[in-house]
Amino acid sequence: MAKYDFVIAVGGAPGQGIETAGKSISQICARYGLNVFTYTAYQSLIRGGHSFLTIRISSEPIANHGDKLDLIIALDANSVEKHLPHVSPGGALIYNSDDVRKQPERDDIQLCPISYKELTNDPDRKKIMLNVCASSVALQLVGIDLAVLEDIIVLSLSKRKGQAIVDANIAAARASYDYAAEHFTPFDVQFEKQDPPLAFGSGNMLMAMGGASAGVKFYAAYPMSPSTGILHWMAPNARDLGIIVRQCEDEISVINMVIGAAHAGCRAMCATSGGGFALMTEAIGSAGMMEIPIVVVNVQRGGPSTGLPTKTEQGDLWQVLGASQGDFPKIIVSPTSIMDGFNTIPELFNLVDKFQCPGMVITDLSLAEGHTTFAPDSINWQPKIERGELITEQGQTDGEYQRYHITDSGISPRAIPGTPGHMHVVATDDHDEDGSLISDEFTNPHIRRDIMEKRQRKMEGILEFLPPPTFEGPDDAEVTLIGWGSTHGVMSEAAQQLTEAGIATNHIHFKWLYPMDEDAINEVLAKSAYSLIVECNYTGQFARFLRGETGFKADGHIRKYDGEPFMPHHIVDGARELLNSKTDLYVPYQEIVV
Amino acid sequence: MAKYDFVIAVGGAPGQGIETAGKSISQICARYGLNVFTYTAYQSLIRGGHSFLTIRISSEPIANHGDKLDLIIALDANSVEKHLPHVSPGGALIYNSDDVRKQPERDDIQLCPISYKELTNDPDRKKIMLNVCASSVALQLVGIDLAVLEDIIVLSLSKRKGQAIVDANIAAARASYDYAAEHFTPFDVQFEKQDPPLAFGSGNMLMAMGGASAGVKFYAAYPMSPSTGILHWMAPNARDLGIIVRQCEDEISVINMVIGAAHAGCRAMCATSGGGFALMTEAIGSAGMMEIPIVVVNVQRGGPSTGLPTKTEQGDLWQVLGASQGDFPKIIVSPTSIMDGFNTIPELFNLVDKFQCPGMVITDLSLAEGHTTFAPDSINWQPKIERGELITEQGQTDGEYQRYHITDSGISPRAIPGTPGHMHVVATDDHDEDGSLISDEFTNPHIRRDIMEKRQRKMEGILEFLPPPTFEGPDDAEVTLIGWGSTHGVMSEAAQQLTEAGIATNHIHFKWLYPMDEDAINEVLAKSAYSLIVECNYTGQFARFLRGETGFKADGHIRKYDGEPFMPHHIVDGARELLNSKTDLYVPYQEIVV
Amino acid sequence: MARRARRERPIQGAPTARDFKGDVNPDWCPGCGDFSVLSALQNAYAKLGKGNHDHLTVSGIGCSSNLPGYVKTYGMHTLHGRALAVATGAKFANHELNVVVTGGDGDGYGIGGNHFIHTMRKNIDLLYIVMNNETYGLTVGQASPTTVVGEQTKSTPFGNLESPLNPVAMAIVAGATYVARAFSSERAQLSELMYNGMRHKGFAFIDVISPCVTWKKEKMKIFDYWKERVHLLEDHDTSDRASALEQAVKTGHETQLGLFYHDTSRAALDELEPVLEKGPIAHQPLGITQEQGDAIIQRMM
Amino acid sequence: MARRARRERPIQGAPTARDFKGDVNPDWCPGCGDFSVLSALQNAYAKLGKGNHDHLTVSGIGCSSNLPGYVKTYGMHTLHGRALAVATGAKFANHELNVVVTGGDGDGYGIGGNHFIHTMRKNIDLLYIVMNNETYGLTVGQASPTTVVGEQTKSTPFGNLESPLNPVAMAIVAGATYVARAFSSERAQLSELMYNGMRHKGFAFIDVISPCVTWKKEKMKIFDYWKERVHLLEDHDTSDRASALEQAVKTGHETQLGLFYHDTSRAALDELEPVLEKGPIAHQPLGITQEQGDAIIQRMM
Ligand SMILES: Cc1ncc(C[n+]2csc(CCOP(=O)(O)OP(=O)(O)O)c2C)c(N)n1
Ligand SMILES: Cc1ncc(C[n+]2csc(CCOP(=O)(O)OP(=O)(O)O)c2C)c(N)n1
Ligand code: SF4
Ligand code: SF4
Ligand SMILES: [Mg+2]
Ligand SMILES: [Mg+2]
Repeated sequence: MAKYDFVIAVGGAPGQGIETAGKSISQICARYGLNVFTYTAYQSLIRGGHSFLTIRISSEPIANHGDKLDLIIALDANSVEKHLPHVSPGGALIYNSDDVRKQPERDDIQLCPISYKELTNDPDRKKIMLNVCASSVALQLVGIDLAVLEDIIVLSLSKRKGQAIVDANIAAARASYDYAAEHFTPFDVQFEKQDPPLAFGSGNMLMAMGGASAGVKFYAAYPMSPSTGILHWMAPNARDLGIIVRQCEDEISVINMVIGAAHAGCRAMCATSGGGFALMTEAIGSAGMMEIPIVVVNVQRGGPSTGLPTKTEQGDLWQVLGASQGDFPKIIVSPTSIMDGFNTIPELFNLVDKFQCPGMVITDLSLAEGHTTFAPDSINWQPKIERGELITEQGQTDGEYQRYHITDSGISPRAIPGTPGHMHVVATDDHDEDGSLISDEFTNPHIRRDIMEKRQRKMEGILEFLPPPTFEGPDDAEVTLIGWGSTHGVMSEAAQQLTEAGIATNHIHFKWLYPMDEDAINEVLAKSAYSLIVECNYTGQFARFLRGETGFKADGHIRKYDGEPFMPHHIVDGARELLNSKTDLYVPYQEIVV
Repeated sequence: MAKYDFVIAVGGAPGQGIETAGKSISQICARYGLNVFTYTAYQSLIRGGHSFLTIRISSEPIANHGDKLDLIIALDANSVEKHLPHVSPGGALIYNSDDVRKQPERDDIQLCPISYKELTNDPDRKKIMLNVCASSVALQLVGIDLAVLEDIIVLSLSKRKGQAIVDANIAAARASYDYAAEHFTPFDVQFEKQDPPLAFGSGNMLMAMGGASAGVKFYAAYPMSPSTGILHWMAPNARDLGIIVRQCEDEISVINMVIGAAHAGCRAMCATSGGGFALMTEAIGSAGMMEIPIVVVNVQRGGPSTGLPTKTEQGDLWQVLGASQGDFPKIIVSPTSIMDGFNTIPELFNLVDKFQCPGMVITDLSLAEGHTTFAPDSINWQPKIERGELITEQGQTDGEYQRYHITDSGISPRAIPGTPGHMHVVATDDHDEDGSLISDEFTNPHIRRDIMEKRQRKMEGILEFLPPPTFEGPDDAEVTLIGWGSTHGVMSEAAQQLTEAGIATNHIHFKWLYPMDEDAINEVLAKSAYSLIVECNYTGQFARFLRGETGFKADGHIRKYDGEPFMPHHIVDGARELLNSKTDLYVPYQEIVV
Repeated sequence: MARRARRERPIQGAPTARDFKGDVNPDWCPGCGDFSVLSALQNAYAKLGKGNHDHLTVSGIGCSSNLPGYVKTYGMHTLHGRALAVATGAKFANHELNVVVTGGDGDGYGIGGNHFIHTMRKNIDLLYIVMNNETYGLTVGQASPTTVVGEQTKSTPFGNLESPLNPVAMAIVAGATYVARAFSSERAQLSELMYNGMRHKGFAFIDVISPCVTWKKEKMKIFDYWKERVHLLEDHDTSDRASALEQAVKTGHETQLGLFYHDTSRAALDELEPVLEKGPIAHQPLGITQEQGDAIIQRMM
Repeated sequence: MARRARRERPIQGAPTARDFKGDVNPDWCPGCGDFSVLSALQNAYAKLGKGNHDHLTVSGIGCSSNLPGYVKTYGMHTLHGRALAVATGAKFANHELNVVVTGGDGDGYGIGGNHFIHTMRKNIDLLYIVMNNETYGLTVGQASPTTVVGEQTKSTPFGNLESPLNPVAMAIVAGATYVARAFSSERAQLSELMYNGMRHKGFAFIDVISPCVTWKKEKMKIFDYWKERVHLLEDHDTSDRASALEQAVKTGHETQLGLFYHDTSRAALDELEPVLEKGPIAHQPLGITQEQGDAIIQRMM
């Protein structure tokens, strides 16, 4: 079978149906069994502004939105102007000729003007079907069957819009498809069906699904981009799956409700972005002190402060590391792909249940709002669920029960309210083994030390469960790329590109961020060649953290902080440049301005 | 003149007048021109519990509460039992014999029983003057003039209590003094008057005074131990000094009010402890983004969470480092003594005004609630005030004004609302030079990069103003102690003790914590011998941070996290033990349990 | 303070107030109003007739918020101001628990004000008892949102300039369905109000005048101060919201004690949640079935 | 959206609404109710007759909170929910500024609820305009604290279960001294209420029905929905608090427009602060005198 890697992008104003066009094209490809990865650049506006949706389609697995734009659909004149330079040589631009005063000029690509007026009989000329027309042309150019598009139109419109609208859309699709067949040259690349058909979803959806599979029964949220997708999945699925979903008055109530629900026996979770996370920090420490297992997701966006609500960044690492005062056990993890987002949630719940502490997931817009295809059977709906030492029935302990009993592991069996014979008070003030406040009895420094050490001993136990960073690529390399979380896909591909270009490159990637096992990590880092830490923030938050925990100092850094995610070539170019220069920092130039 | 270093401690239940006794003794010594440093161990209780006040008095400057307890005043039976073992050999214990069933037994100290019944004619036997009786005995033993005590009684009681009470107290003081002269042996050490008389105050008071001297005109607070002392100084002084003091509904409103006041042209400040600081973090980032200069003080207490409200710790460093999402300019400083607390505030205000960013002071209970003497003329009431590039009048700029004008220094002149001709909007969303939201115009990644770099360039400018860590002691040493903030005094003394004991020791101390100038700091750290980082928290927050910023890895660590501050011998013992062992961590045992 | 011996024996027969005595003795100042609130609560718990383990007592931080340590039920001593949010989560996780929230005026009306309003708006099935001493007791006596105008405190040495909040009127407007005011010295009435508040399905709120004898200028005379000012709310139809509001707004120097408002018509939020029909979610099996999963995937294709 | 040319010329003669047009054009959806609120505000600013630089417009985060960018005054676009706190600080720093706070229902009644109550209780001299669209517009249409029961939104796909808050009644109870409700389509009334609210010394609050045409099921029909429901508050004595409250509580499916309550007897907090007698603290010389310092030291000896 032919191998191909093709990128279609759709540009236009919000409200022009970019998302619909993108979803249709992606879904069609998914049904064809093709691998899809999408990324949307947009603004924090409801109307106005400009959106640009990149759909990368490949016969092979992919995990980023790629380097090139083979075919651009420009839904408005602004997009024609903006994106004409972005079409890769040999590519094509589809646009509405009714709209464009000056015909676009480029010799090295195929220009595909279509006339909305001629292709539809939309009396109001509202151009509401323009996305359908343009998608049809695009699909024709890459050899997709019109029938599949029709199916999708029927499926997505029928319920809501009624037959007349469906018919009009299908007619417009047909006319456009035929028009393309007649007037334009198809691409050399022609998509072929593969097996099996794939499903398609976003990082937010998959984290929510991961939560459901892990047994989350209480989900609370206050809307905040780019984490809101999790709420928007949980809310409609709540009744079916028996999950209580609460929208709260603010993020402080969100996390405190989650703590209450977790203490009363539920697996409970919440998600937010940087600003909401800041408001949650005090309570994260309280979960550490009361030893209540919770999961908090921070989907990073461009910072600081309100920042860039619709843009990506890995800029909250130190906020998550420093969440709340004092030292307390905690686990921080950063999923390395959209699919990993699914698996991370049950993995983390098992750990926080075992070690009775808060768990934090730090991810970002590029994964959470990015979409990908996946094989339906790659989802394990029934992951292992381990709730740790839980007391839910009388008689599980004999005699006196002490909630914070001092043990070698630091783990004290946890009784759930409602269980006879195990009454106790959990407190955010420091406390004795039985939960009574240390301040209530002369603030004994010895008791304090014992209980602090008990809590912190859990961190040693946690370490045993956290795998070291992954190592991929040749042992014997010229360059080592080091990254964390969401950039795994784009870094992998960059490493491969560099290797193919003769610069043998390997790749070390961190998913579990805290606690860090210095020796185990240094063992992996010892395999580094000329090492470059790649991250999406200004100050090198991960590089500084990693150095603090392990002493490792990278040879150079590739950092991006303009809001747009890395493309593979940004990293490839950076590695080349740094290899040949005396500087140790490369900041890629963002070519595609949306 | 004779040199001496003497420690008096007072133990009892809250309500027995420990604070009054302590204050009287301290004030008398201050008037004698002696150096005093006090530390009080107490609980988060209003009544009940047990307080223990340590008053170290010396002819030489001192900056911690010392290692020994020469004379203990036990105001209740519980204190006798608790503290009998704590009296240093050759010392003395004063207690109320009416109260004690079993006479305390120790051969190596002087036992000084007094009978409240006999010394006073308090008909109700409420023992409200017991503190006065015991203090008088104590002062007699160290050679202080009774007249001075009488002065203090008159001064502190007359206004509130009326003549009869004053007379009764003075009578009790005289009777006790005479009784002591007759029955007990005076100490070899006899206090002598020195010049000049000294003033006496706490770290909180001195930080508040520093604020007033720096020109703070707006102070907001929500009460939280151990920072409340600043509010309690500001509130009664407000009208005199023209400061608006507001108690707010919560810490979130505190900091947001401070931001509003600062933007409108005031020097504005607030203080809190760890939990309140957590709630403030979101707004700290907003000050970074809007480029509004503010000063926030975090007086650390024992954590995590509500933790130990009346105990000390250096456990919030990572919280302060990680306050708020994303990267933004900020300055973090940790005063190294009570007096340094005064100077730090105007220093920091000049920096944040110049660089238009948030400044954070991280200190702790041991300094904030510790009291010390100081020479009245050591206070510079009129420190240099530099407000940076401020526009307060029309015509200061010609033509178009851009609030976030991109400059080489990253500093953009700041117009104060009310100034004609310079209208602009400051925003927590990222914005263009003129303040308009980037999201409002296609989220241009190039503009974003430029404005981000503009902001962050300020960090380079800040670095030039921050002195490197101090280096004290012999260049050629066997041991180097490294610390930060409040532990300067105790570490200095430990270094001296070690040196005197034949282990030449020097001492590197950090006041300015962020940003860190890697090269300048490494130059100082290069002078290290066998290096020990001393800090008051569990995970070695400073050690990990320092390693991340500079690569420096210490040879060993001395850490305390039981709530009580270091005493010099804790560090001395730790250094000895670590020098002779293979481990790299020493956690001192807290002998005095209160 | 001194801890008493731990008693783990289950309640024999009908519970008594003694069965709800906690393992730790209160560390409140002698004479503090909170002692009476505690004993009234122990009585009310006993009267309700359930086992200790069926109750969850939740508080924030403050003198008053130390209460959960002094009753023998499950307890949570959470963050300053956050008790209502934590309690809401616990209630949703296990709506069979009797969840009682206790705290102070600073905790509930100051830093916790937003949760206060919204928990009432949502009519969460809790009993909320505020020990209103018109001061921040634990932090040694600053003004609170209920401190009267002119009062000198540590934070207002020249007299408080801010008008106090009217918690009862706020509660009625915000949507609480059981709203009362009590005085700690009127312990029988208080206990009865608590008992009925626990039985009420929906948000029950009792603002209890619980004097602080340490930071109030009048010290122990504070009780006399209040005794002169309180009188019973009489001839009042508790189902009439307008009249309840009228009575509540009137409160100035005089304070009425009793039940202002009782609305039995509005369902508590947990009663409206179909998800809870199968019983507490804390008792449901974890995870989802393969069929449910397959259906989700189907919608993604 | 497209930025307009910057105009720095000072206002000539009496200001007009045009003088208060900002440098940036609103990015609201065509038809959004907020446009009318903006133009009513520009009118009110003009009518007040001060220079642009004498006003400070402060907001939080939300569609409605973008407003300060669209008026030509000093502006602060602060954090979500925190505008009232920031504005209070600014007002104390310079009480000669006319400080107007604008925002949405989520911003003000949701996350900002605690500042809302307490700023009113303290009677801070601000005008607070809430563009109440009963939804979280900017985050694409979840339920807000004013969303009605049963409404389907992104966060309540099966219908909202929570009762909405009554902002006008809350304001009256919490201590606001000028309380009104308006409808963005009734622009003249709205502008008049704003103008009088700015002149009122104390906390002035206007809850403005400002429909969202994008996330409300009825889309553009939302205006018809409201037009059917609103009517003017008539024959009402605005100085009578009890009657104002009675009117406010009545609000159900029908909504009354106009000034509910106006209390001119209570001083604004800045008027009570002796420290401000010398003029704005932002204009005072920094630091303290040597004499003041010496006196402080004296007390420490
Ligand atoms: C976030 C936070 N801010 C401040 C504090 C300090 N604090 C502890 S108790 C308290 C006030 C208590 O007042 P109230 O709730 O009325 O209880 P009372 O002591 O009067 O019973 C405060 C401000 C805290 N623990 N946490
Ligand atoms: C701390 C925090 N939480 C959440 C958000 C996300 N957020 C932005 S606007 C908004 C709601 C806006 O609703 P409203 O105030 O009613 O304004 P509208 O858009 O409806 O005018 C939210 C939740 C945020 N910016 N900050
Ligand atoms: S300080 Fe006041 S509220 Fe606190 S325990 Fe003492 S009397 Fe009660
Ligand atoms: S989403 Fe709604 S509130 Fe926001 S601008 Fe559009 S119409 Fe207005
Ligand atoms: Mg109180
Ligand atoms: Mg809204």
